[in-house]
Amino acid sequence: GSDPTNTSAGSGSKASASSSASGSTTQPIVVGSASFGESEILAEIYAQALTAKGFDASTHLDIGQREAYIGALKDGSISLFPEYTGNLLTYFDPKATATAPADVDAALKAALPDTLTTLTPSAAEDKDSYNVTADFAKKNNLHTIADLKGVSGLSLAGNPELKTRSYGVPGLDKVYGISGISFTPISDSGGPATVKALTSGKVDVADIYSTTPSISQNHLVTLSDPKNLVAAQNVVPLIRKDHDSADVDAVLNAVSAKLTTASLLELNTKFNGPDKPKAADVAADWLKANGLA
Amino acid sequence: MIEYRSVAKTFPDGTEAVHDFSLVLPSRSTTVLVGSSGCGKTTLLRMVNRMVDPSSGQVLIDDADVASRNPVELRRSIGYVMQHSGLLPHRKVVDNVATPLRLGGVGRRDARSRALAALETVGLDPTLADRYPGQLSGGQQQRVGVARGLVADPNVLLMDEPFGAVDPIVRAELQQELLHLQRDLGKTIVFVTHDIEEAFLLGDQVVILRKGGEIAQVGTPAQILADPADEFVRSFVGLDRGRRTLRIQEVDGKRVVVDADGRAAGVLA
Amino acid sequence: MIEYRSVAKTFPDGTEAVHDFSLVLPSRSTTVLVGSSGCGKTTLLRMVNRMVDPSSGQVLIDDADVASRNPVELRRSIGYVMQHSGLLPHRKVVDNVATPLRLGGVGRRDARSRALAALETVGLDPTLADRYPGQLSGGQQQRVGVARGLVADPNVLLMDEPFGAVDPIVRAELQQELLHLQRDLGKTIVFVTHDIEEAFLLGDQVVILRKGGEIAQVGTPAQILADPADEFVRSFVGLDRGRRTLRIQEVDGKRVVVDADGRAAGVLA
Amino acid sequence: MSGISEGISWLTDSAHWHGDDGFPHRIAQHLGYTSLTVVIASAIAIPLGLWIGHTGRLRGLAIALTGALRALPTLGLLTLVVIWRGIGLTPPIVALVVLAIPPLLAGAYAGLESVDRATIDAARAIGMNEWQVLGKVEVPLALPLIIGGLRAAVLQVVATATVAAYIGLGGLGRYLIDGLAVRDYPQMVAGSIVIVVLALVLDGIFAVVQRALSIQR
Amino acid sequence: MTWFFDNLSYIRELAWRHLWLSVIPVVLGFVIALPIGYAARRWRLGGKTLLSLASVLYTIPSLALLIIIPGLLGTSFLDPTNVLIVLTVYAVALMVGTAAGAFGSVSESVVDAARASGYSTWQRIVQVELPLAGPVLLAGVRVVSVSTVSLATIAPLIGVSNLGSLFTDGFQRYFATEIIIGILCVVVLALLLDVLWVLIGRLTMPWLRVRGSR
Ligand SMILES: Nc1ncnc2c1ncn2[C@@H]1O[C@H](COP(=O)(O)OP(=O)(O)OP(=O)(O)O)[C@@H](O)[C@H]1O
Ligand SMILES: Nc1ncnc2c1ncn2[C@@H]1O[C@H](COP(=O)(O)OP(=O)(O)OP(=O)(O)O)[C@@H](O)[C@H]1O
Ligand SMILES: [Mg+2]
Ligand SMILES: [Mg+2]
Repeated sequence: GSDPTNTSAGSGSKASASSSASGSTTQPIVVGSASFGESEILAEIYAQALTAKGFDASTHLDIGQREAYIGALKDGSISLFPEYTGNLLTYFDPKATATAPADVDAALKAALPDTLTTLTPSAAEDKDSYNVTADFAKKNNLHTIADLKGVSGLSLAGNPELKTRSYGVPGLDKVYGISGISFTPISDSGGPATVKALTSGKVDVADIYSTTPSISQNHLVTLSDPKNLVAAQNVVPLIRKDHDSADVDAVLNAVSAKLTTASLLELNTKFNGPDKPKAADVAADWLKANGLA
Repeated sequence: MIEYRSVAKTFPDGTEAVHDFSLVLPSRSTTVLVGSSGCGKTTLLRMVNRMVDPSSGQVLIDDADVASRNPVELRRSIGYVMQHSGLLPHRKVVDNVATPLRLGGVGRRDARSRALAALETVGLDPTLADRYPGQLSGGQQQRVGVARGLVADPNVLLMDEPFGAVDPIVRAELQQELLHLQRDLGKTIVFVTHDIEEAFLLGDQVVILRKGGEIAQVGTPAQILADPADEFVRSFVGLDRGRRTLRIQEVDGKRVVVDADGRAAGVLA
Repeated sequence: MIEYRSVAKTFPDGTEAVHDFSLVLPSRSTTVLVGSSGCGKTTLLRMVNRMVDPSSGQVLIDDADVASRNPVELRRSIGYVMQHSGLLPHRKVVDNVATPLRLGGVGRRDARSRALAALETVGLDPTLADRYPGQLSGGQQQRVGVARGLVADPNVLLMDEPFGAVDPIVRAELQQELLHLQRDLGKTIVFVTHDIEEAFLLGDQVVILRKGGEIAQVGTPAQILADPADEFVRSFVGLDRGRRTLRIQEVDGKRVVVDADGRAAGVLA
Repeated sequence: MSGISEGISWLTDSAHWHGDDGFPHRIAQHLGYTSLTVVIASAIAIPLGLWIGHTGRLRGLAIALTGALRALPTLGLLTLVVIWRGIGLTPPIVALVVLAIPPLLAGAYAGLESVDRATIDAARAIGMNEWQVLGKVEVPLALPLIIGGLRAAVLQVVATATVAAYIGLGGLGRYLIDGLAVRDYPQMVAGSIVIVVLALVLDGIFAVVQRALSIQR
Repeated sequence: MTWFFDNLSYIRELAWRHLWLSVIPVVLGFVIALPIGYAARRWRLGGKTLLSLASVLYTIPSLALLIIIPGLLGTSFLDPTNVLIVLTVYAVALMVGTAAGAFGSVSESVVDAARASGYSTWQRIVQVELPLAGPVLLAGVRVVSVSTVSLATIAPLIGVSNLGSLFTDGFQRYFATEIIIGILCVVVLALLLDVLWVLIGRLTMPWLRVRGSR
């Protein structure tokens, strides 16, 4: 309560209310999240799972910029963060080339700074995916990214970094031989503005995270990626080494084991649903359903 | 001739500036309204060019009710000179003077030459014509104001404390000049002041006002001094304080006229 | 006694406000500096309390050079009354008057009671004490200014056109009151005005100044009127325009004194 | 501080001075958004401000309105309009117009209010009609303050037009958003420097104009 | 609407935090801008330049400033101090000009009268010039306050949540209601704060209330 930076007062007070043998001896864990729903829900899941096992865990949600939350992890303002293997790797090593899940994980472990580590990645994946509208897919007979090669004057929307990253514009050219793309950078991580740009016909293709409910809601077609252009993006707990312990690992690994890509989509759909529930409640329901809390 | 017929003015905020005022102001002469601050002088003056419309009663110019005239047209036909010159600070002196002409539809060149002539009439150096008002002294600005009031050759000239803001020496000069001008031009002048000396100097007819535009006395200066209507007038013109009660004293062989307080007023001719 | 010894003042921008001025101002009497705008009156006045330091020469109060005194201390020991009252708009009337006492270290309660007494001295209703200056009329504000100048009972009182901004009727009242006060208090007053009538009324000694603080004539009012030093003085005091050249006229059976222009000046006793 | 020197070398790298991503093009876009915004905002705010100043009516409303508009967060408006209208020029222009209106409105009505009542009275008294009073007296005399409002509006818009880059448009905001996306700090610093310099230059131009306008009084 | 009531305590907390994230910079900005504005006013030559520089501070993009500040000052990343500093910088930028104008608005003749009554320099600045600059300063504080409340919505970008979080969250969820509620809360907060400044002005400047009541 007295820490003004803690938004999630509910889970914070819950954490301090309960106590058990293992929890009372470790230092408090602050779980951070980025400012999009999935990240917030995952952070809540970690925090509540830890709390349920007696750890003193709280959340600091809604940190808009990766700069800020990586910095916060490094300086100890937060100690745990739900991350994605591929993106995290590119962040620490912009020239990384690994794409397969195991390769990415290995490269990531090597690239991480000394103070941080990642636990076992879950099977759940949420990665950049190239999407087109159903009409556009039908008209151009599109199924895979490779099919885009035949479309002339292609336009693409996505986060600004797509312009320079290996899985973005340069990769489409190098891996699939698609060149001459006009790129519109939209800084909402495949959020509503990007979707709107696609559905309103402003662009032909949009990079949207694969577990975004709007893909199915707008009947978008996700183009498959036979050549593994896009690196694996498995959900993985990123934690400060000084907060890491076998007890913590046990809790988080149990969570990771239950998480699937389908469950991410389900969580996101619920979070974006008509009730607009709180991330904490969505997380609590999932933990209960999976017997983790 | 200007005639007030039972005019009254109550402002929207409830202030009754003029209660019930009737007066005839003869043509080609100067009538001075004098009274202390807030007694309604300005309000009365501005009824003539419809800057203020009376709540009741009429103001007539040459027997025509001003209420029947378009105010903008009316104002263009009447000269108006005010205390703080009211010059437009962003226009050159000559353009300020030419404004009433230009508004009346006179061509640019013609207006300019008439404006220059008007500046000469009020004794201003033509080299000042292309300055901005801010570059003139207070006295010069007042002269420009008078020139602007005269330039369209109006029959009626309204002057609202035109010399109130300049220092006494310049003021005396301006008063003298107005007297000379009026001798030549013979306008119908309504002049407002709160300085009784100025009123006595300039007025053919002097109107001493009480609060609410009530007339305390009307007459020539000498009539008023010789025969003040009541205590208020006596006090207003200074007869009570002894400064109008003069006697003669010998100083350095000259006959100096001093007032009851011993203040020197002048030397006997 | 205040003495100017060959003082001169050139402002940083090069304006030579005072060229070379020497004068003795006797104690317990009123000396009036009179002259037209910009002739250096204010500059001379402010040398006394070191609001202006002379470029050369000295100002002495009771034979001590003011330059040797701390300016803040000096100012606290001298009363100063200015044209626009100079009251602090954010302090109540009584606090304004008490300011010089408070600055001099007098306790709050004591200062307040002396301030109330000073307000009474200048004829102000004590109910006004807890108003702000903005709630008073111009004349009342000037009275407060005088009260503030007097409150610390200074020997020297500097007054810079203190009645210049009020209307003539109130002005005449204030002048009378100052005369009465001075009769009782006997301060050394330096009074600045550009109104020669005021100078003649208030001054024991009148100093007529030309540009640059040059003395045109020093003397009592009667001396100056009877024996003007030169054309400048004649013109300044109005002897040239005939308004000091009086004659007697019969109106309605009274002997009215009129000037050369025929303007009525008063009635012979 | 090394960030700033790296930013300067990014800035002086000739590779960043041509093409669609080059500074000239981005500056042109940025100025384009700025002028479009200021033109629209002026068209709304200045007539309204002149009317309020001239008539003295609705002054309280104008003050409340400028206060409320100032309180409207640019980011919130931007996202809201994006949700309604999708991406494009509309959302940033709407958000920026809202930002630009308060200083323009305040400049216009405060400008007119600053004109000496006696001067306006004199203008009426010598026979000007209301339009002449407004056009020949009030507006010319209020011009320094009106321009002052314009100056403030332009500065704020130049500083805030970076938001256009959030949703796919160009302008100098691109350097900030793109730089941030790929952790290219020198690019961000360079972009910021250009924005600040642009603002300084515009501010200087306005200062000169204002000085020229008030010189004769 | 139901969302608003369901999340009332959350919104209240965000608003509370928004409040102090805004008030502190406004107060600090005021305190810092006062001497700078006074100096700019007195110091004829450099004054104009100082004012220009201050107003240009305002044009440094907030995003850049937010990212740079922790590196520059060694503050921790999620520290609300970063936001406070950035908002204070903008508040100073906006306030310096007003402060200079405010001191300029004090009548020369009153200052002169104060000197003549024997005020020392410090007494004069504190007891005369400062209070008399009050009305213009208050107007300035009101503008700065409203702008700061609005500007503070950028804080969530660096992990300091406040009412601005409702925008990012609403945007992610394609949820206009949340954004609109966010905007309304910001406006209401700004207006409430404005009322506070006006009240403080009334209390500290009683002489203004009676002006014109003559
Ligand atoms: N527009 C107005 N609205 C309300 N009251 C007004 C207005 N104009 C003048 N008054 C009031 O009407 C009364 C008479 O005002 P007016 O200006 O005619 O006086 P005045 O004799 O010219 O005074 P002064 O010598 O101070 O110019 C005053 O009480 C004044 O306050
Ligand atoms: N601080 C100053 N800097 C430069 N010039 C000044 C300053 N103060 C006064 N002057 C100039 O010095 C001359 C004398 O000024 P001063 O104020 O003493 O005149 P004054 O006789 O009091 O005039 P007024 O009757 O208008 O008050 C004027 O030309 C004036 O412009
Ligand atoms: Mg009047
Ligand atoms: Mg003077």
